[in-house]
Amino acid sequence: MTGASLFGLAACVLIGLGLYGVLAHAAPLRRVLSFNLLGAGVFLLFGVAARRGAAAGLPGDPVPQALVITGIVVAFAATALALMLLRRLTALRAAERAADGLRDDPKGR
Amino acid sequence: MRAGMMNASLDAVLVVTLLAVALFSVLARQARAAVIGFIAFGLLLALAWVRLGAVDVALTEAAIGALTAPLLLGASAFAGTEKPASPPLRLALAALCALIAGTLAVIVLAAPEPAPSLAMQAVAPLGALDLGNAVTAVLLAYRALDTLLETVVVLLALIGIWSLAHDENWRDAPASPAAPSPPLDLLARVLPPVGLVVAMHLLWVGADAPGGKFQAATLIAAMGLLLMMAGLTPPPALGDARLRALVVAGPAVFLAIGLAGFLFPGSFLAYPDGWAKPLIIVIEMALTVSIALMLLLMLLGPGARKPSA
Amino acid sequence: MSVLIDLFTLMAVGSGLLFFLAGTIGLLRFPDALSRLHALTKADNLGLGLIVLGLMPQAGSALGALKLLVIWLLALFAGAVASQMIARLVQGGRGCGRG
Amino acid sequence: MGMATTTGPLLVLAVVVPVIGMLALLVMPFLGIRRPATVALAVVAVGVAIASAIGIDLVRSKEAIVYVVGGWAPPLGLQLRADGLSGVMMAMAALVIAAVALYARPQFDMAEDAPGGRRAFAFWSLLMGLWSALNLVFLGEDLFNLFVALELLTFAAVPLVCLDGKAETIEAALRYLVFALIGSALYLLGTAILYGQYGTLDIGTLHGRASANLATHAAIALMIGGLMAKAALFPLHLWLPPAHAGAPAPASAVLSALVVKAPFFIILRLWFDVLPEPPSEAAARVLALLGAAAILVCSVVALRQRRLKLMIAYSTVAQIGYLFLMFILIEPGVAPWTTIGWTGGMLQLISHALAKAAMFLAAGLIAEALGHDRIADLAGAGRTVPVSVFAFGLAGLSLMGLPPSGGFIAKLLLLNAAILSGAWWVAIVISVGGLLAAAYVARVLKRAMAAPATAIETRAVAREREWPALGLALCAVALGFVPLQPLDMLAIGRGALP
Repeated sequence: MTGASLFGLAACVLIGLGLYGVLAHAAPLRRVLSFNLLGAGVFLLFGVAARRGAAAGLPGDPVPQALVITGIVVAFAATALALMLLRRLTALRAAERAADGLRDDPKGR
Repeated sequence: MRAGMMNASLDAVLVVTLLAVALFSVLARQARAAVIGFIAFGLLLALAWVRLGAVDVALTEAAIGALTAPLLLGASAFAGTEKPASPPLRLALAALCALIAGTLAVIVLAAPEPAPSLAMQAVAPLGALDLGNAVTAVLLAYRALDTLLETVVVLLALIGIWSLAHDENWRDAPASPAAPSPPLDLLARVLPPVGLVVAMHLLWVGADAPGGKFQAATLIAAMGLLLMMAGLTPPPALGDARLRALVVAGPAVFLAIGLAGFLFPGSFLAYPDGWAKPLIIVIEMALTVSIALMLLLMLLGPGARKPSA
Repeated sequence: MSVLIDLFTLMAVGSGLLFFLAGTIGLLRFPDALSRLHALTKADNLGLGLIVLGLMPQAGSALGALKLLVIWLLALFAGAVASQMIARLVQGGRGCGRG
Repeated sequence: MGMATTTGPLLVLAVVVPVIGMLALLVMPFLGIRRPATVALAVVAVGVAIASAIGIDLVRSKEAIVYVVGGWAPPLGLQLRADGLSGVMMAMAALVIAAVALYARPQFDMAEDAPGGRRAFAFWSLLMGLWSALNLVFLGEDLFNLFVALELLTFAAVPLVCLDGKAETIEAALRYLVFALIGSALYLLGTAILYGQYGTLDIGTLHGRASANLATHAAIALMIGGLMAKAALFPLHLWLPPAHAGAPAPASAVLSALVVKAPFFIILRLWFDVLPEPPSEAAARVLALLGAAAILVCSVVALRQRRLKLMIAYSTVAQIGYLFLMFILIEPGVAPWTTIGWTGGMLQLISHALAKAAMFLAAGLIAEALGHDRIADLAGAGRTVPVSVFAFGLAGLSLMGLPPSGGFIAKLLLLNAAILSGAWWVAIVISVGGLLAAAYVARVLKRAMAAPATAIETRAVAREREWPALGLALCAVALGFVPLQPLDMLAIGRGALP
C-alpha cells in the first residue's frame, strides 16, 4: 500500500468519525468539533488525490491543494460564526434564568 | 529501500496517532477534553499535510489551527448540557457512518491508475505568469474567482458576528481579551516583531515557494491577538472608518484589478502580459492586511459595552 | 566522521526522547496540576533541546541548524509563558488575574 | 462550448455587483452616504437591469451565454454559463429581491449609528451577499465554485435568521448553521471523490468523462444527501420552521422563496447534467417518496400551527416536497426539458417563490398591524390591512393549486405527468396536498376576514408598504396564463448538454 492510500484510508475513518460525532452529539460545541474532523477528512481526500496526481516535477497536483486552502479558511469562518452564536445564546439563556430567578416564580420552568 | 520502510512506518505511526486523537475528541466525556484532543489533532494534521507533499496546506493548517485553539478553548466554557443521542440510536448512527466510511475506503483503494491530474496544465503557464509556486497560480490566476469570493465569505461571517451585538453598542470595540501578566507582557513585546518578519517572508516567497497571503495573514492575526491578550493594545471600535477601510481594502483591490481586466487584456480577472506577477503581489499584500484583520476581528467577536469600572 | 556524527545524533535524540517519556509519565501520574506542569515543562524543554542539538549536525547547512535553534528558543519562550499562565490560573484561584 | 458571447461580462457583473454593494456599505462615510438602504436600492436597480439584459439576450439569441473567467478555460479555470433555466432563475431572484427591498426600505431606512442601525446595516449587507451567492449558484459550472456559492449563501442566510437577537432565533440560527455545514461537508466530500476519479470539477467536462461506477454514484448520492439537508427535504427539514419563522418578514421571504431553491437547483444540475446515464428508478423513487411525505406530513403540521409565520414556514417544507416529485415523473430516454413533468416542476419552483415571498411579506404587515401573529386572534386584519390580506389570499391560490395561478398550472402539469407515467400514488398525493393547502390557507383567511368580537387595538400601516406583497402575489397569479406545454425558454442552451 502506498503512503497516499494509507492517508486515504485515514481520511475515510475521519469522515466516518466526524459524521458520527455531528449526528450523535447534541451539544453545539461538540457538533462543531466533529464538523471540523469531518472537514479534515474531506480535505485529506483532496490531498490524497493531489498526491496521487503528482506530475511535472511537483510533489502533488496543485489544483486540489489550492482548493483545500480555500476550504480550510471557509471552515475557520464557519467555526468562528458557530461559536459566536453559541456564546451569545449562552449569555442570553443565563440572563433569562437570572430574570426567572429574580421573579421567583414557583411555576418557573 | 530502507528509507522507504522508514517513511512507511513514520506514516503509519502518524496515521494511527491522528486517528486515536480524533477518536478521543469525539468520544471524550468532557467538552474541554474534546477541545484539547482536537487541538492536538490539528497539529498532527499539519504533519500529515507535509507527508502528502502539500507544504502550502500544512502551513495554512498549522496557522489556522493556532487561531482556532483560543476560540475553542474560550467556547469550552459554553459547552451545553445537552445529552447525546440514546444508545440504540447511537449504535444505528455508528453503523451508518461505518458503512459510509467503508464505501469510501473501497473507492479510495480502487482509485484510477494513473491518477488524473491537472499538474501538467497548471505548470505550463507558470513561465508566462512569472510565478514559481503553482498553488499560488491556482489561487490567484486560474481560479482567482474562487479566492475572491472566499474573502467575501469571510467578510460575510464577520458581518454575521458583528450583527450579534446589542443594538446600542454594535459599533463599539469588542470585549477585551486582556489577561495581563508579566511573562505574557514580555512575550507580547518580543514575539510580534519576529512574527511580522516571518509573515512578510511567507508573503514574499509565496509567489515562488510554499507560503502566501493566508499563512501570512493568520500569523499577523495571531500577533495582534497576543498584543491584545497582554493588554498592550485595546481592541478597535468596529464603527471606525479607517478600520472598515482596511477590512474592505483587500477584496476591493482584488475586485478592481479583476474589473480592470475587462478593459485590458479584455477578460475579468485576467492579467495583461508581463503584469501578472506585480499585480498578483499587489493583490496578495492587500488581501493579507484585510484577511489578517478579519480573522482577528472574528476572534474578538461582536461589539460590547465598555467595562464600566 | 559521518559515523561519529550519526552516533552523536542518535545519542542526543535518544536521551531527548527519554526526557519526553519521563515528562509524559509525569503528566499522567502526578496528582495535581502544578506538579504535572513541573514535570512537563522541565522534561519538554530539555528533551526538545537535546533533540534539536542532535539534529543540528544533520541539518546540512549552517542556516538550517540556526533555524532549528530558533525553533527551540521560540518553543522554550512560548512554553515558559504558557505554563506560567496556567500556573497562575491554578494558584490564583478563579476570577483573580482577569483584568 | 467556450465561445464567448458579447454579453458574457454580464454574467460576471451579476455575481460581482452585489459584492461591490456589500463592500460599499462598509465604507459609506468615505462615499458620503449615510443610509445603507440608499446603496442597497441602487444595487437592486443595477442588478435587476443585469438580470433583464441577460434574459433578453437569451430570448433573442436562443443560445446559452458562456463566459470563461480570466481566459483560463476549464478544466483548469472557471466558466460561467447562463442557459434558459438559469436565466429564469435569475429573473425570479431579481424580482423577489426587488420586491423585498422595496418592502424592507421603510423598516430598515436608518443610518448605521441611529437606533436600529445594527439591523439595517446587517440586513442590507447580508441581502447583497445573498444575491451574489444565488446568481453564482445559477451560473456556476464548476462544482467547487458552486461550493463557494453555497457557503456564501449559508453565511449570508444564517445571520438573517437572528437579526432580532432573541434567544430563540439565535438557537434557530445555530441549528440552521449546523445543518447547512453538514450539508456543505457532504457536498464537498462528493466533489473530492469526483476529482480523484476524473481530475476535473467542470460540469461540462465531467458530463463527458463520468462513467457509471460505484465512485460516481456514491459521490452524487453524498452530494444530493447534503443538498437535501440544505433544501430542507423531509425528514431533514427540522431546522427550517423555527429559522424562517423567527427572521424579520423580509428576511423570511427571501429565505423561503429563494435560499432553499439554490440547493435544489444544484441537485437538478447533478441529476441531469453530471450523472452519466439515466439515473436509477429506485433513487428517483426515494426522492419522490420523501417529497410525498413532506407534502402530506408538513401540510398537516401547518394546519395545526397557532402562529401565522410558523404555518407559512411549514407550508414551505410541504411545497418543496412537490419539487422532488419531478424526478419520478420524467421518463428516461427523452430530453427532460421537453417533458411536462420538468415544466411542471419548474413552474412550481417559480410560482412557489413568488407566492411564498408574498405571503411572508403580507404576514409581516398583518403581524405589525395587530401586534401579534396568533392565527386564532387574526380577526380584524381584513379591515386594518386589507391589501395584505388580499395578497395573502392570492398567494394562497397558488399554493392550493386553484386557477388562475402559477401553482394551478404547475400542479396540473405534475398531475398529468403522474397520470401519464402511471404513478397513481403521486397523483393522489398532489391532490391531497392541494386540499390540505386549501384548508390551512382558508383557516387563516376565515379568521382574518371575520369582524373582531371586541374592539382591537391596531397600528396603522402605510398603504404603500402593502404593494410589494400584492405585486408578487399578482405575478404568481399571472404565471397561470402561461400555455400548458413545455416552455421554449426553459430549453434554451440545454441542447449543448445532451
